[in-house]
Amino acid sequence: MSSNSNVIFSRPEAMHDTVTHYCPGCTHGIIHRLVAEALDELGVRDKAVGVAPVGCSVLIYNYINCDFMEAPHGRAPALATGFKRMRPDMTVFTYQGDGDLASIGMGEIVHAANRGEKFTTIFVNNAIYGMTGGQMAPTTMPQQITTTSPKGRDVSQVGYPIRMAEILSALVTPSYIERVAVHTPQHILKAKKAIYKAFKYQVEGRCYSMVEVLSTCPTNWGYTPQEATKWLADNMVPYYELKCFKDPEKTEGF
Amino acid sequence: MSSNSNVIFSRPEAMHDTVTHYCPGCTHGIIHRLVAEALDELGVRDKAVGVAPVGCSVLIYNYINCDFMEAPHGRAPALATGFKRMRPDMTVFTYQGDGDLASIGMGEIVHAANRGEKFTTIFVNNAIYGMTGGQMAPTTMPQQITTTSPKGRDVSQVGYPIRMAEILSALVTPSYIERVAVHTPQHILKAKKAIYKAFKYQVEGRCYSMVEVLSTCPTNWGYTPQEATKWLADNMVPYYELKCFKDPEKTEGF
Amino acid sequence: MEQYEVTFAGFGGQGIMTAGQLLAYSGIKEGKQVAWMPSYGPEMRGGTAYCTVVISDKRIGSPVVTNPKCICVFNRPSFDKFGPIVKPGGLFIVNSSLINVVSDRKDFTQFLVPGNEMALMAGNAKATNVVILGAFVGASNVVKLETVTETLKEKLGKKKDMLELNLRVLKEGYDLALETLGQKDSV
Amino acid sequence: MEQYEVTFAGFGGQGIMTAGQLLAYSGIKEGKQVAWMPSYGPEMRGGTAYCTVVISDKRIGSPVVTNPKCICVFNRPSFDKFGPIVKPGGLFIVNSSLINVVSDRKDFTQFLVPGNEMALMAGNAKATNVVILGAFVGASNVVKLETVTETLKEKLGKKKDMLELNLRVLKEGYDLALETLGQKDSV
Amino acid sequence: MKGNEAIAEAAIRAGAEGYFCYPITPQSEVAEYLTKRMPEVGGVFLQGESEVAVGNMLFGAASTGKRVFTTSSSPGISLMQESISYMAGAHLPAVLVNIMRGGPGLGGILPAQSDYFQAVKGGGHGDYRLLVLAPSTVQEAVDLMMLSFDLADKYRNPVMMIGDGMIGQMMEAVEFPEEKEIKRNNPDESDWAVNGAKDRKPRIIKSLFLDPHQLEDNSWLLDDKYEQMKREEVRYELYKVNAKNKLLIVSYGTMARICQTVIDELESEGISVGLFRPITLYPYPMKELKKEAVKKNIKTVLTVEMSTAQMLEDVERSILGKKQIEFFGRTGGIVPTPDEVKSKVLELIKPKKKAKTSEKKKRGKNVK
Amino acid sequence: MKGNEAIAEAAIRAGAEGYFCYPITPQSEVAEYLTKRMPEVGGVFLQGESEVAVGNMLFGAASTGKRVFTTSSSPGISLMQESISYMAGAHLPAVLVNIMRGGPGLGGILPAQSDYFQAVKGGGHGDYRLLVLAPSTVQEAVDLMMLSFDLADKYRNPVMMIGDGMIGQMMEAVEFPEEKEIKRNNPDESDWAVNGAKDRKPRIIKSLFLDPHQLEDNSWLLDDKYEQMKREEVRYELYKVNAKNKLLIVSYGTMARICQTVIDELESEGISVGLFRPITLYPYPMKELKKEAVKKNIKTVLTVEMSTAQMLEDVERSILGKKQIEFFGRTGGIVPTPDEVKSKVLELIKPKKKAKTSEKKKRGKNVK
Amino acid sequence: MPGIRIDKNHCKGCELCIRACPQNIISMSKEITVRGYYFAQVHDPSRCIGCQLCAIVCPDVAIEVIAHGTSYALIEY
Amino acid sequence: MPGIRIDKNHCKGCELCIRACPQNIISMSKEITVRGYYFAQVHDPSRCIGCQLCAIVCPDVAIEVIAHGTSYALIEY
Ligand SMILES: Cc1ncc(C[n+]2csc(CCOP(=O)(O)OP(=O)(O)O)c2C)c(N)n1
Ligand SMILES: Cc1ncc(C[n+]2csc(CCOP(=O)(O)OP(=O)(O)O)c2C)c(N)n1
Ligand code: SF4
Ligand code: SF4
Ligand code: SF4
Ligand code: SF4
Ligand code: SF4
Ligand code: SF4
Ligand SMILES: [Mg+2]
Ligand SMILES: [Mg+2]
Repeated sequence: MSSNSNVIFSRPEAMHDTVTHYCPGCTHGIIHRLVAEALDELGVRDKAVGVAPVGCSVLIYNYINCDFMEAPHGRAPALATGFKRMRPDMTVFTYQGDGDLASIGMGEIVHAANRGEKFTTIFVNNAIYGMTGGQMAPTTMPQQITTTSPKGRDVSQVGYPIRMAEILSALVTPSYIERVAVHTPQHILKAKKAIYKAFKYQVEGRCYSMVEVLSTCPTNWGYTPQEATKWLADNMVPYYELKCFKDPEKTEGF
Repeated sequence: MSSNSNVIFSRPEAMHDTVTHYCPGCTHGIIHRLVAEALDELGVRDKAVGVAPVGCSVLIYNYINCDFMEAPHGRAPALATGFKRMRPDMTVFTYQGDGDLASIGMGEIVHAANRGEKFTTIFVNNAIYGMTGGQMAPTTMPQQITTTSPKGRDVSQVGYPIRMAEILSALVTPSYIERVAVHTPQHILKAKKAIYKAFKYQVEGRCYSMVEVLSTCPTNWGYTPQEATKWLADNMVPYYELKCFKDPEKTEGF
Repeated sequence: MEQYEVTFAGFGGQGIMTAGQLLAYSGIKEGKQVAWMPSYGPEMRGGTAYCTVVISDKRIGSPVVTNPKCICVFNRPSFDKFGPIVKPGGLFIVNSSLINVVSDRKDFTQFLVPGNEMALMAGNAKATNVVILGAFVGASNVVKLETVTETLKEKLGKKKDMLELNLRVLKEGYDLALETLGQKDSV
Repeated sequence: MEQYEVTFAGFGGQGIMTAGQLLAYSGIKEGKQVAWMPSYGPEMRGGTAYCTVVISDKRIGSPVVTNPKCICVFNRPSFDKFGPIVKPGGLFIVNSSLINVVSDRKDFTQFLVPGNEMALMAGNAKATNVVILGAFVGASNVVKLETVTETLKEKLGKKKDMLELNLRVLKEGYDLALETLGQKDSV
Repeated sequence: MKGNEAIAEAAIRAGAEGYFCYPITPQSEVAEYLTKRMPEVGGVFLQGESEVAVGNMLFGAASTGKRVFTTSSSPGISLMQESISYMAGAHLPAVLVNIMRGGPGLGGILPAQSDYFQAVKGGGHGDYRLLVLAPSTVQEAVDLMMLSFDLADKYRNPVMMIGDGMIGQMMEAVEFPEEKEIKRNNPDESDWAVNGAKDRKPRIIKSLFLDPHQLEDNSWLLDDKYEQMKREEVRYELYKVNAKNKLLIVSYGTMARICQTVIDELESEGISVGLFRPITLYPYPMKELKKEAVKKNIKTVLTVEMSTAQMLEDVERSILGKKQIEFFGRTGGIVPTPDEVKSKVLELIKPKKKAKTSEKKKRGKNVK
Repeated sequence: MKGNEAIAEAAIRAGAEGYFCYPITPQSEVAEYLTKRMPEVGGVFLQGESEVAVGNMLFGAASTGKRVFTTSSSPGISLMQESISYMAGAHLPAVLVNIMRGGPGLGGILPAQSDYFQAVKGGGHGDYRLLVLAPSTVQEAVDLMMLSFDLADKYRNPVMMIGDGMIGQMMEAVEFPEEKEIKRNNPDESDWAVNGAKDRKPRIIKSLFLDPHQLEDNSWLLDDKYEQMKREEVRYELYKVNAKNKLLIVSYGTMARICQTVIDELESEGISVGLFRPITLYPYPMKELKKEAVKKNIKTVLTVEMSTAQMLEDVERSILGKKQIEFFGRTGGIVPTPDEVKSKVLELIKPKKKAKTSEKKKRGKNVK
Repeated sequence: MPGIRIDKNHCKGCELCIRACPQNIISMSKEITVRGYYFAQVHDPSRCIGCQLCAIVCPDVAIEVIAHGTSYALIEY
Repeated sequence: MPGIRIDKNHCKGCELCIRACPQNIISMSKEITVRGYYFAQVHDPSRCIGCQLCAIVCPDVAIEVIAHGTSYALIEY
């Protein structure tokens, strides 16, 4: 390339130049980038601390270039609470999968949101337990086949998928809650804005913020990456409505 | 009284003739009676099993005349799930306080409701930790003084009270969710109907059912029983809307 | 001073814990070793409540005492429960306002104090605990009356009326002890 | 029969675990003691995967073997990792389709099998693992070819085409071993 | 059959009717097997929302008097401690399997034996114990799994089987008892299970005793059961233990198998070493171990564990200073190779320098 | 000052800046005190939604490098086991207080010492230990509370102080160190705490090591700390231990005070008995106890606990069969009276019939 | 004639029935029970209309209501 | 002239960029990387419009986009 070329898209500074351990086409990688870009754009990388979940993204600290704590499965919001209360000057985020956040960590996320803890949650909903080999999650779609629902999720036995954005929005405490997806460039750009906003509200000390990101797990869904994005669009998006559920700009207080 | 008199109101059969350990005027006693009446009226006392919480009502098995299990704090829905899955022929209910259900037991109640477990929850919301001496609960009202919020609940620090009926209603899985109160005879009669219905739906194998009952704790609120009912009416009822939030009769499926 | 143990017993609301604490603070004020140990747990709701104060010049071993030297009982259930365990040769102070029986044990000093009546006459039945405390101090001489007076002043400093009334009944209880049991030396 | 240990190693997707399991089932079928032990854990994603089969007439001790008698490597990283640990005097089977180097150890038998090519020629590159398995059986004689054939029939009973192809490549691998290494007695 | 699947099938054959689980490596195959198998026998399979919930689902399910169990791995078992303590306090039979992985914390997923203390001394609060079994082969896992249900019923106490990833992942030939009709507990015959207060007084499954005398009675009642276990349930195995042994290895689970290989190798080199393998870790075969250890020919007792030394304490309590005790351990997912155990044995047997006392425990590898 | 309040104030004086809690009897006064006191010193008071959450809030808070703590009671501590194991694995300093109540299960709320194993042997999974301290007076609770923070920082390991309801509820005179300015940890000076990757590489607080060699190294690194604790932190007290003692009592916490009363009474009757009181329960004063126990004049060692026998195992490991060991215990909230301990002592001293060995542990009360 | 029976053993003197009674015929005793409570008494039994409101609010199920012949129908409040 | 750079070290061959490119100028290599993946290549660089869509969807941040002079404004899709 010639010397007067300028790079208009490249790896964000807050991201290490490391090859991830994610499967090909796994959209965890995209979401990582969006988080890193938000940290860069807000200039808070050097006072940020992430809380890694237990799940495929447990090694997120190998990819995002800021301080991290690694939480027990599901408890990231409790760690974030403990940390942020002691260090309100820092920018704290949890990055959690759906098994982590919606199953074992239900109590912690609901209460952190309800107390209005001033941290940000990036909630990666891929409708499955990725890391442990594809078991059913509370977010698994009706009829979806997993290793613990080999005949497909039977809603008469285990109920319907949990919609976390809706549940957290049912709380009275002000917060910023939005659901986005990363299966097309268009959606990714919207996701980027939401994640940026979530961090911004935190930096401004406004409220708890949570962005639910619909994500793919080609490996455990048993699809190619391309098929997986289509499956997400066809199955998840209709059930998991993509929208901003709650915004302190719009609804302030009770 | 003369011999042709007939008793039109008396202790239900499903209740032992025992003096409770509750404080004078504590409405736990009323709610116990309503549960016992529902068991009697549905004729299921001898195949019923209650799950006692940890809280003031931990000794409920001394008062209601059916089999019981005593759960760890907050875990009654998990016990009820384990039991009912093994014995779908029996009638299972949990009786839980707000500390028990809405704080430590958040994960278990949300998931049991979401799986659509076929048991009934009687949720006694008295806006405080009664048994341990009046600490703040997630349901404690804004500005309410407790031993761990001596200057009143500060919503900017710990958020707004959690409304469990609303949260459980945000789940897609069909269920019966109603909020009632027991501070006046009129409300008690409505509560009775709701509790009856909750058990009926279970006996019919329809759905999970939960009745949230606004209840008093004169001792820890620091009021006389009479003042307490008034405080409930003036403070809790406006925030905790009394209504049926979800009914399988009305909303079937997703 | 040898170790001295006293138990205050009654139902919740009779100021049992406070009586013990006032004594404990007074002991500390006099530079003594003191352990105040409440009963807690299921008894506290409804049943009897009690606390024990151990006062000594030396390091205190067990804060739990099987047979205290003195027991002050405020109601009938406590009378029944604690009467038998007063240390032989010890002191049994009975709130005769609410307890209309006497112990038939002969191996200790029994001292009847019409606590509620004295407090009521002074203006407030709630001060019964201080009457009994006064009686105990007078009968045992474990701490000085002046020390307890000081403690009361500190604790009730702001509430003038309350303080006055309490000081009055403390003294009355104390005097009753001296009258009934005669002047005693410090134990 | 003395105890025999064989490790299959390659990347995930090369049918490493299946090759080992087919061998293990065959050993069991012949009434032997068998332990199949996979590697699991972080290696499984991306890196190398391997499993070890121990076959013996007697009770098997450790299922984890430091220096197996035979190692079959399916790709280059496994070649590098496992070449050095084959037991001296043992057997090293190398999938020469993907590995274009040879070990310079002289203290064991090195046997190059163009697994992918043979499988591809038979119609499906995915059958590489069965080629290598056949080669191992031919080279080691630890179980009979017939037994493995039976095992394959059981496992693939329903999928006729697959079965046929697999039986074919199994035999081809086996024959290559006999050709290359000569007929051997049962170990 | 893979160990995890064998464990699952063994439970089915033992008449288990309820299985509650939460996914965790390296034992998720148990769930994946049972999600299909349980419905075939009309049993209950349920994946809970967390191990806290699963422990308590087990509690509720055990209260029916039917046979129920769960399987998990180290961090998951930590989350069950409260419910385990409750079940023990309420005299409930239930079977738990811990396929241990490296710890503490998130650790790793490779085989380890570092939850010995948690299982054997009681990870929860209060005076209770679990009956703890440790298989060393897949066949033994099957046998002990079936035994676990019997013992849980016999004592109305939770029973824990502990293994490691090797047991779970390994495939070995296994035999199950004849597959006649599976016998199950009949809740109607139970004199304690919760099954509806029809024509009888209500039954209360509980561990709260506000009267301390009752609570103490309950604790001593538990203690009586543990004393009975000590009399009746001690299990262990001797391997090549004889009068020529110069050294006695104490090791359990899969680690013991590795020691067997070492012993075989040493035997072929003319060095005689025996193995004492506890099968019940609680009750621990204290007398039996002492009996073997004090024999004249034994110079040293070597405890080998995949941990930084935990069972060692029970070996010390058994042998009471009568013999020198040495320790060799690897941990964190490292499985000691036969070779390194062997050289440890040789180092101890060959009377080079003065051997150290057990005070200074010897580790597999030095840090830094 | 009430014990619970004294503990709370001691933490403040020690420079604690964060307290996380969940209500549970008999220690709720700590929270009730700190909800007012913490804001006065600019610290954080937060009531969490459960002990599971609280354990993990502590984890997050400890990662700042500031001094943080929690207090709870038995079942609550059981729920913290996973987080404790994680904190230990991640080398975090944090202080936990367990005001023990009767168990197992819901048990009761009266004083007990039945969580000894949980605290000392590790209730969570993996190779880790807590440094465990046991005060016997309110003053000592204050002193040890302050020490706990120092030791937690020194070893970057969780420290647990265990007491019982007596310590928590009792009121005794206490002295605090001079109330000059409270000294606090400065996170900016820390070389491990998480405080923003400004001009340095990111710091990762973690316990996951996918490479088993690293995980093993971490475990041995922990072990090194525990060995150092054994060398540097052993604490105990002797009471009236002398050459005339016929019997040595081993007892800790408030139970030891009751034994002191017994010893005083016996002394006045001309019978000499000594008390060995461990203050650190981990590391346990093994050598020190052995030294006292083996002395010629000692015929018997009597372990007295408010449990069905837990510390007894460490006494056995210390004394290694060199002396007869007897046990006396009450549990479930029953506090042994001086009288019953005394008669136990007398029974052992007066050479009536042949005394039993420690094998048959003697209980305070027989069941049934 | 309708009427109520208050079980003084169960009554804890909370006074909720007093406020509930539309006839204002319940009041507190001057005596104290063994448990230390003043208890509820009907001071004018003749005016009882058997409406059950007192019984409905009693947390201790201390009140029985008796009707003669036909019972007063419990209307929905 | 705009263009992209694909870091073959990071590419895992998921093919998401291929579908995303409006110009259809990305395709898979025939070679395999050290990690065992086929990787993405631009087969017709001259047609690249610098729209960044490929880079946006790449889960492995393997793509850099270069513009000359003014950059193509990223419109909101
Ligand atoms: C207490 C505990 N339970 C279970 C596990 C095992 N485990 C690891 S990751 C995981 C779930 C991963 O699913 P999810 O949170 O959806 O993340 P994903 O991998 O799908 O991104 C589980 C159950 C654990 N490590 N700890
Ligand atoms: C694990 C655990 N944590 C805490 C406690 C202490 N505890 C007993 S009851 C209770 C809460 C009671 O409040 P609530 O559930 O609202 O019932 P209420 O008494 O108000 O009816 C708590 C925290 C416990 N027993 N177990
Ligand atoms: S298993 Fe699923 S979520 Fe995990 S890295 Fe692979 S594709 Fe992504
Ligand atoms: S403390 Fe409150 S909830 Fe508990 S019995 Fe008393 S009034 Fe009722
Ligand atoms: S039944 Fe009605 S009228 Fe009669 S006492 Fe009760 S409330 Fe009053
Ligand atoms: S409502 Fe019941 S408990 Fe209360 S005063 Fe009336 S009768 Fe007594
Ligand atoms: S920048 Fe746009 S046109 Fe260029 S290669 Fe990428 S997607 Fe295609
Ligand atoms: S999207 Fe990225 S990883 Fe996927 S093929 Fe294209 S360049 Fe490679
Ligand atoms: Mg997921
Ligand atoms: Mg409550």
